[in-house]
Parts: sequence; C-alpha cells; structure tokens
Amino acid sequence: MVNFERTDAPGGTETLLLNVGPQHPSTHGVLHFMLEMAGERVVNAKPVIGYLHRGIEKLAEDRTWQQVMVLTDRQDYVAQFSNEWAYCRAVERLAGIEVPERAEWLRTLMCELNRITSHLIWYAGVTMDIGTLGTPFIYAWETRERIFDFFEAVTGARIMPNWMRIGGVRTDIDAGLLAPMRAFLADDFPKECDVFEALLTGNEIVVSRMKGVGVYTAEECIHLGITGPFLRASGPARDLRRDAPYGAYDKLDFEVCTDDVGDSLARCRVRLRELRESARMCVQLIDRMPEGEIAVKVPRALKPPAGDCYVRTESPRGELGVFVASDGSAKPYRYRVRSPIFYNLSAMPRLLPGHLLADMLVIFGGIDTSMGEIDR
Amino acid sequence: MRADVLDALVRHGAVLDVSGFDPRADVPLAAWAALHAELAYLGLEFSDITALDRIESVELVCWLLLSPGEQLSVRTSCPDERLVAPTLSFVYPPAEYGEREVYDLFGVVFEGHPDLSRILQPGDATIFPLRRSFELTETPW
Amino acid sequence: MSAALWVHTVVGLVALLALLAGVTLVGVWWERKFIGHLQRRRGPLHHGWHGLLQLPADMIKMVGKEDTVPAAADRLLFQFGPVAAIVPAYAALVALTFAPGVALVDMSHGLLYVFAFETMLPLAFALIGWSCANKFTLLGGLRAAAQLISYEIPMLLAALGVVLAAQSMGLTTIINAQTGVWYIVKQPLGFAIFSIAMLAEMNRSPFDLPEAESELVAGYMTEYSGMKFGFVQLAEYSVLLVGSYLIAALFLGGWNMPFLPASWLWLALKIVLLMTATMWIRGTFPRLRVDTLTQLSWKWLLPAALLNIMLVAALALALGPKLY
Amino acid sequence: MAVYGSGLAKGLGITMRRLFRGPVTELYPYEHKHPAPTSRTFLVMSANEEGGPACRACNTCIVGCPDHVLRLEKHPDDNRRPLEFVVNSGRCTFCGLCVESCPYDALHFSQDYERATYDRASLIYNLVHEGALTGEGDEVR
Repeated sequence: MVNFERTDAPGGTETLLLNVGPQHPSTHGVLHFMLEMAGERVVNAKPVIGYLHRGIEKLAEDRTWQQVMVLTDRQDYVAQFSNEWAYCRAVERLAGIEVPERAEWLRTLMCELNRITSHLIWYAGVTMDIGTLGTPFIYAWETRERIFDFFEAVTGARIMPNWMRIGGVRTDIDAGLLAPMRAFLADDFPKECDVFEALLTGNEIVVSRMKGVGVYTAEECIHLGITGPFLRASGPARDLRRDAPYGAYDKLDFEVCTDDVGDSLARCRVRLRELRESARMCVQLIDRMPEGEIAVKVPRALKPPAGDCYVRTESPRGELGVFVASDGSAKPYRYRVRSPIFYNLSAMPRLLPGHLLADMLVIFGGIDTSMGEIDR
Repeated sequence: MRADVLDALVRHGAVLDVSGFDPRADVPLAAWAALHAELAYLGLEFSDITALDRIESVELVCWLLLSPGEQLSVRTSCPDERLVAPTLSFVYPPAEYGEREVYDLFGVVFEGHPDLSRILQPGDATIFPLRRSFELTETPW
Repeated sequence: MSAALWVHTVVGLVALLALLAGVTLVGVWWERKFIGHLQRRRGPLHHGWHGLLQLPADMIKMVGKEDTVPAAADRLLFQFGPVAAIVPAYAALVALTFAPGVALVDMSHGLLYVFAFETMLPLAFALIGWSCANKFTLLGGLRAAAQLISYEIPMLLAALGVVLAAQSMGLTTIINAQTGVWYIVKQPLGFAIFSIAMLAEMNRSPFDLPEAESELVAGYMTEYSGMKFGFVQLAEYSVLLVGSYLIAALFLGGWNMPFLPASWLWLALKIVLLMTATMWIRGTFPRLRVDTLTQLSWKWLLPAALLNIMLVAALALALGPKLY
Repeated sequence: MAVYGSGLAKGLGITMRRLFRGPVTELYPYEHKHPAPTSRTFLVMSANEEGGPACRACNTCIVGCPDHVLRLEKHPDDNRRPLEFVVNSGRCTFCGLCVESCPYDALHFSQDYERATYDRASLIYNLVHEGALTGEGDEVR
C-alpha cells in the first residue's frame, strides 16, 4: 500500500526495513515511520500518517460556523486554544467582527498558558524519548495539571475547553483566580523551569546525546517549510506574534527566543526559554488586563459574506494557518487548516537519513508532533 | 507589493485582485508551474497549498509569503473533466505533502509528483471526500 | 560424594533459588515503590501492605498468560533462550559468600567463577534476540552483546586491582582483607570504573540500551510473554544482585563495618543501598547513545582501568603487599 | 564552565528532594476531586416554579447542538412543554452550546462525572422524566 523503495546501503550490505509505529513507545500517538536501516543508521525514512484522520475539514462543511468551534479543539488536542483562536480570527476577519479588547487579552492569556502546557508535553515526550524512566515526564505533567486546574476554572473543561466564540470568549475569568494564577506563574513556575532545565539541558548525558545532533541551517529549514521553535533554533527570529501581531501581543514586552546552533540541544533550549517567556507574558497580561466586554453579539445564524480568507497564527508548534471560505450561507464552504507539524513532518524524509536510530528519535522529538493536528 | 513580484505575476498572465483581505492572483493553469518557479526564485516562501471545490472546477490555492507577516494567494483552476495540474514539489519541497493531501481529498492529479499516493486516507481508498459531491451520512443514535 | 554433601548441596541450591526469587519479588516491589515516590506517585498500593503482594499477584498473572511463539521464530532457540539466561545467572550465585563461612561453595577462585558465569549472559541475550525473528529483538540482542562485552573488560581489569592487592581470587579472602580499610579508600579509581562497568553489565539506566524502550520497544525481550518473560526478568535481577554483591564485597568491605562487629547484616544493607542507588540513577538519567556507550568503555574506562592496575601494582611494590 | 558531572549530581539531588516531598497523586476511587463550578459534565434540566421542566420546547438547543445529541418531543396538549427531552450522553462532547443557546435557562451542567456504564443504551437519559427534576436520578429510557 505504501510506496517505499529500498535503496542500496553504503557498502553494499543488505538493509533492514524497520516499522517504527503506529504502535511504538516513542512516536507520540499513531505516527508510523518506515525506516530503512543499515545497522543502526537510517538510510531512508518515510512517515506514514493518517491513522487519526477524522475528516474534520469535511465535518466542518456540515456544521454552522459556531458549531465548528467544537472541532477546532480536537485538531491539536495539545494546543487547543491556539486552534480555537486561529479559527475565530479567520471567521472574524471574514465576517468583519470587531472583538472587544478584554476578550483579546483573555484569549492571549489562555493561549500563552496553553503554550506552556503544550511545551510541557513536548518536554515530557522528549525526555521519554531519550530514555528516562519518566521522572521528568511526571514532573512536567504535575506542573501541567496545575495549569489545567486554571483552565477548568475558567473554561469548564481541562482538555477540550470550547471557550472562544466568534466575537469574543464564552466566560470571563474570575477576579479571584488571577491572584493565584499570577503567584503560580511568577513564583512557582520559574523554579519548576529550573528543574526542567537541570534535568534536560543541564544533564551531561543529554548534552552528549543532543549536542551537534541534527544540525540544520536556517536556509535549509525555511526551504523545507519548517516553522516554529524548530526553525527558531536555527537562527531566524520568525515569530508571528512579533511579525504579524494579533491579540494583545503588540502590547506585550517579550522576546522571540532563538538560538544560532540549530542542533537538537538548541531546540530544547529554545523551547525551555519559551516556557519562561510565556510565563512572563502571562504575568504581564494578568497585571494589565483591561476591563470591558468579553464578547460582541453575533447572530446565531452567522452568515459571513461570500469570499475566503487565510490567517496565520503562532501555535506552540509553528505557523498554524486557517483558511475559511464562505458562500454566504450559514455553513462554511471550506475549512482548511495549515498544520505546522504536517509540513514539519514532511521535511523529515530529507532530514533524517544518515542519523542513528537513537538520534532519529531525538531529532524527531524536536518537531513536537501532535498527531491530531497532522491527520485532522 | 514588491515590483519584481508584481512584474512576474503580470508577465505570467495573472489577474491581480488587491481588494480582498490579502492580494490574490489568478493565473491560467498553463502558467502555474512557471510562475511559481519564478516566485520561488524571487524569494517568496511557501505557506500552504489547498483547494476549493467550485463544482465545475477545482480551484488550487497556494499561499505564499511576501514577508513573514504578509501573504499572497496564487490561484488557478482545474476543470472538473480533467483534474490535472503540474506539481510544485520541486519548487517548494513542503508542497510535496500538501499536494498529496490535495490529491487524497480532492482527486487532483499532480503531474511529475515524486510520490502521489494517499496520505490521510488508507492506501486503498477510492473516494475524494472533500469534493462537494461527497455526501456525509448520519450515524443513527 | 557423601550424603551430608548431597544434603548441603540440595539445601543450598534451594536456598539460593529462594533468595533469588525473594530478591526479585521484593526488589521489583521496592523499585516500583522507590521510583514511584521519586516521581511523587505512590507506586503499588492495593495488594497487601503498601502493595507488597503486587508482585506475587503479577507472578500468578504471568504464569497464567498465553505462551506465544512468533510464527517465524526459531522455535527451539526461542524456548531455550530463557533457560540460557537463567542458568548462568543462577550458577553465579553458587560461589557468593554471604557471611564468614556461609557459602554454598567457598571457592578459592570464587571471583573468577562468578565472572565466568556472568559473562555468559550476553550470549544468551544475543541468542534470544536472534531467535525471535523480530527486528527490534535483533537490534536489542546485538546491542546487549556489544555492550556487555565491551564493559566486561574494564570491569575485569578494575577487579584485577583488588585481586592484586588482596593477592587472592577468593571472595572470603578479599572481604577479610578489608577488615581495616576498605578498598574504596585504597582504590577509588578502581571503584569508580567497576561501578560504572557493573551498571552497564546490569543493563541498568543509563546503560539500558538493550531494552531501550523508546527505540526498541523492549529490546531483546519484546517477543517474550508469560513465564518466559518472567525468567528473563529473573536473570536480570540476579545480575543486579550479583553486581551489587560484587561492588559491596570488592570495594565496600563486604560484611565488615568499621568499629562494629562483622555481620551478614552489613553486607545485606550494602547490597540494598547499592540496588537503591541503581534505581535512583535509573529514575533520574536518560540513557546514553549506542556509540557514546562503547566509546565510553573503550576510550575512557579501559585506559583508566589499565592505569589503575599499574598504580595498584606500583603501590603494592613500593609499600609491600601487606601494607597496601 | 561547570565541572563535568555536576549536572548529573544536580539531577540526582532534584529527584531525591522530590522523593521526600511526598506524593501528589489523588487516590481516585477513595478521594474525589471536586470539579470547578464551571465544569461541564452531564446535562440536567432545571425546574420552573410549578415544579415542571423549565424547558419551553423551543428547539433552539436541538438546532445548536453540533453532534445531534438531543431529541425533543413536544407535549400533545401543550406546544410549549416537552413530553420527552432525551440526551444521548454517549454522543455528547460536553461543548456547552445547548446550555448557552437556551433562552429560558432551562439546561444546566451537573457536577456529576461518574456515570460510566457497560452499554451505550444506558447513556441515553430522559431529562424531563418523573423524578429527573427532583434529582432522584435520571431514569434510563
């Protein structure tokens, strides 16, 4: 079924076809990698995806504009708010809806908290990939659970918030919640970050495994369509929060985390610094949260004018684009998600050959997959 | 828009429309590959390739980045009787997977594509679900 | 052979088997509990006191499981694999002295005997890996063979330093030679090399490459189920026991304790602490990469072990064997 | 430049310190986590002044539900009263669109999250059944 051609291994020895996945401890979901191995070295790699294809884009065509909201959570179940926001922005742009300022700030706050939880999942996954017994993994999840408690208190759900609405957000944040949230982000979280750094980038064994592994230049990454922290670790300060600000990002003081080495260790450093940077942004958002309405009234049978539009947002994994087309009816004509990991993954056949099996998992861990978004 | 990009678009017979949210350029199918080769040479980056089913035709939409914050859509139209388009995967490597997805869901065949196979659906699938003619069925309670 | 010797042998072998089974059961429980608390979890909780009966329950489950044999596997070798792993692991226990005069066979060359059987394990793992006709087990088995063979050399050389100083290969003699000062004080370099190499021999993190879960699913054990899996686990725990014992006996004074009377309790305590230390390391560190692993052995540990031997020999020559 | 191995020692120190901080897990069947008051779990119907269902059978929630979870049957005598209001919780994604859309504030989320059953049929509740409103348990349809 899958086109996979073996090449001759260097030295003329017979190669080994290794199927990593779809059920394998370190493919983060149901990703299937077909690897052609010469000993422990990868000669040829091909990702086989689609095991989680739920047809979200087709389902969206059968729902009203508001009902699609429910599906956006389920695209990337690790970065739910980013996906909701991308869809909301696309529809609001298409229908010409102005979002109140407080709603934008709330969205930014939740999205940045979500970036933290998403990067914590990456941290958990990557530490498992390099072979810890799950101790850093559990520490990351412990912290993530505390953020999920905030999610639950604000949105009513921990994983599938369905909180943003076209024209605003569904529930306001409770004033009593901001103080513990701020205390957590300003005091506890940086200490947790110290622990995360000590167990990953501070550990000599990890450094020996990651330093100089999978070095890709900025030109290579841009050419192959890679976005997000993977690209930023190679140098370019590409971040849509800075390049095309949306929400409250243009009013915040933050740094686009980059690294100029471009190896696996640099990708870890970038993401770990983004954790701190996101927490710092959240503290600013909490301190300067404006008062006001949280949503504008949008008709239940929303009918955006015929046309289409495309918006790009910075999800924790990279450039998340949403393309919506309307024919003037109450249902989307076309809903398309430009998934960052889909394109990051498409670069893997070009990036992985030549590396050891152990390195392949480290490099692959650097793109931070979430199968829900790749397969949609 | 940059003058050289504008010039390339006009030379390949694109109909430019800047009244919408983002500038869009409709090009004839024959100029699709050549225009993209030139745009890539001019340094435009690939963002996404997708399609829109217009019943009598399938509209291919390719989103390019003029700068990290500015986007441009280049579109062409494949008639429904002959859903064939030249591939862009040699111009933009990520388009290889994007085109596989368009093929998988719309049935547009990309000529010269290195590996045009099903990507999201199983390899033995025979349907093109994102066509408007594909009806969703309701699961009973 | 006299009847008394027969009784001694049979009772001793049964006692060793009970010891091995007991250490495995309590060891696995303790490992799950310890690592659980390291991760701020509770570990097994429901069966018996703090989940102590979880392991017997697991054993019963394992016995009841279907014994699957992959279709393409070499049936004979596949069935024989766990036996090949458990026999040398069990045989190595025979020579261990647990207290002054308490050993099944108190050999004058006990150390040599133990090492001889310990070094048979990589063969068993390679055999298992090959017989399953599975790519993951094959890679795991080959990794096991490569790793264990490369770490045996620095391990043996580091042990040679102790042998040189004690002028004996008998475990009793070596332990008795540490009544005053332990060899860890006299040969810290040897201790470091021996511990690292032993950790690799035990297939323990950060050297658990043959089982590398994130790469090779479960390494050479991937295809085993039920009691066969149990046997391989038993062999692993026996290596853990023997390894901890050897570190305690060669470098940490065995049953000796400064200012306190010698007792088997000290030895047991040291073994438990050493096993806990391996679990602590396992709970904290990631694993090495396969090439770094062999490089560490050949480029660093082996030269250091040679240097250690030369140092020990020079000191022994200079100070005299009795003093050193 | 730190001494080689100091990172390893620091890691060991971190894990050992956590060991003495005690577990953070909840013993679920014995300890119950209280969901936040905003939590979205199973749907309940609130009662009106007379003790009947607050639902006025306006169909807004049915239209708003993205997953066709709800089914409403109007009372033969009164067009503004439900005879049956059935929720198929097995299909529900707890998105809350029905609660939000209800103009009479009749639908609410309960705080009860332990309704695992062995078959799908027992996940179908009638919210306006006798006793359902008084909180004496929703009878299986």
